[in-house]
Amino acid sequence: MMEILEYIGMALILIGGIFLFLGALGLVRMPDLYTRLQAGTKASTLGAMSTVLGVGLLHPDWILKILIIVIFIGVANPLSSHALARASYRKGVIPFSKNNIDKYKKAVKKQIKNLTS
Amino acid sequence: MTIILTIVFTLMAIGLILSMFRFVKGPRSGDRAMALDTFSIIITAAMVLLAHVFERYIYVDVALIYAVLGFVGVIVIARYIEGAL
Amino acid sequence: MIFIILLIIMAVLLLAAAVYSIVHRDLLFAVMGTGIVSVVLSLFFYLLQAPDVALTEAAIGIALTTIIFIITIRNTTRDEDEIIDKENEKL
Amino acid sequence: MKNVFIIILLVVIGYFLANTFADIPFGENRIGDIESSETVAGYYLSNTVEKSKVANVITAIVVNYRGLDTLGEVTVLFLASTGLASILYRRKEEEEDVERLNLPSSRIMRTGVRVLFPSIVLLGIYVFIHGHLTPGGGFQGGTIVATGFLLMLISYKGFNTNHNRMVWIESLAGLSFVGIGIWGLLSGNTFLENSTNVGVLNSLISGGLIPIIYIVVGFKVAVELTGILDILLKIKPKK
Repeated sequence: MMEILEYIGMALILIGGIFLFLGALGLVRMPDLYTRLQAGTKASTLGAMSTVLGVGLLHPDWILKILIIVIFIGVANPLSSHALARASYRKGVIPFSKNNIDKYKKAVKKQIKNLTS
Repeated sequence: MTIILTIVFTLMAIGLILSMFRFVKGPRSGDRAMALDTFSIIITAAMVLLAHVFERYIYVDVALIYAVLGFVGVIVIARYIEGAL
Repeated sequence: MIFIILLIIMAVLLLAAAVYSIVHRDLLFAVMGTGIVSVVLSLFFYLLQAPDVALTEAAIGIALTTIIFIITIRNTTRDEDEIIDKENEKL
Repeated sequence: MKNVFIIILLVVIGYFLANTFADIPFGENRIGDIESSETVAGYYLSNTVEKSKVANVITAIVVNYRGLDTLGEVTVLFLASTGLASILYRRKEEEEDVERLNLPSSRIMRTGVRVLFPSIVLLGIYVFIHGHLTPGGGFQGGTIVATGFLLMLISYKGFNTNHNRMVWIESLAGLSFVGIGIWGLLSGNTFLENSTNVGVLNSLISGGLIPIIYIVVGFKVAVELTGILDILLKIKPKK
């Protein structure tokens, strides 16, 4: 039983490491800020959660604090990424010109009109 | 088992170098804040993994506090960029 | 062996971030540089098995110092609008 | 004339400094062997766990053996907070309504912060209550609590801190720190002597006075830092 848990934990740690690396690679390779945000948040959140859970499976008596760390990462990291994306858009950073879809523009205009009136 | 840990630590180190590259190069403040965020999350994972290497339960506490506090600075930077602070 | 290589890589990162934060003229980027310095420094203390110091560095260096510096920058000046306009013209 | 005076002063100071530094032996191991219990470090390492029942030796050094230093650090923090308040608090009377935030934050952020705020405060309290068992202590725990309050302050417009209550908590915490020290004097020992050895090693109630002092320090630091951040956030930026 313990050996199976160890194998699963090691596999989770390896997957987590690969995803952390992919997140950092996406941070370098992606063309503009929003795609970089997406790569750097999704991949690295999954990677960190997976690594931490893998360590929790290797040591079953640590599982409480490990679960708290996983929940904190899962709440906090998307929150900071959301705040960054919103702030950059409001500040006037234009998305990558090859995708012409920009649905957020209308909502921002409406909100600004509501604020000023 | 040790070879997997070596591979994972190497990947994390390469990730740190890549996000440092983005931090130095990134044209806007959003890119740099994103690099800071990625930095702190990679280091959180590395700390939990090092607690496993050192076999000390107490060391998980540091990673716990890291996971909480790493994002507060990024949120404050984001609110400042927005001009809302 | 991997331990020593990790230490060397982290030392190089630490120096790079410190030099960046000294050299750069934009104050916000310099503050982010000090944030990275304290992140890496905290991992250093952790690797050298001093969790108390690592915890202090994490709590004070990353969160509090960065926040107080940014609030201070807000209360004084920092020119960013020009940079954004220049970048948008390029795209 | 002024320059000559400065040069004479510098020469005198330099002479005494050189004399002082010449007495310090360089290149010698002045700490001594850590394992032997005759040196200071060896005394701390060998006697702390048996005498005062504290698992974390650093905590015992900071709070018990060097407790007077900790009192000084807390006093420095208190002076900084008081000075900042006395300089910047006047701005509030000049402008009638001080707005802390220019733009409201998004609903996602408000919800996330509402979830995170109690857990961050709880984590800070955990850190300074378990200061004698795990790494961390009063200063770190207080900083974490203040960070939680800062998250609330930057994302909610209507969230305000009660200054009267904060002043009361701070004063009570400082008074009880000094009171614990004087109680050590009254019971026939030295200032801040750890005279009550209760509890067993590695449990929550152990170490005598050390956890109580750390809880007091934690409350004091948290309240002071929250006050500093609140005052700094209320300044209007120059346009």
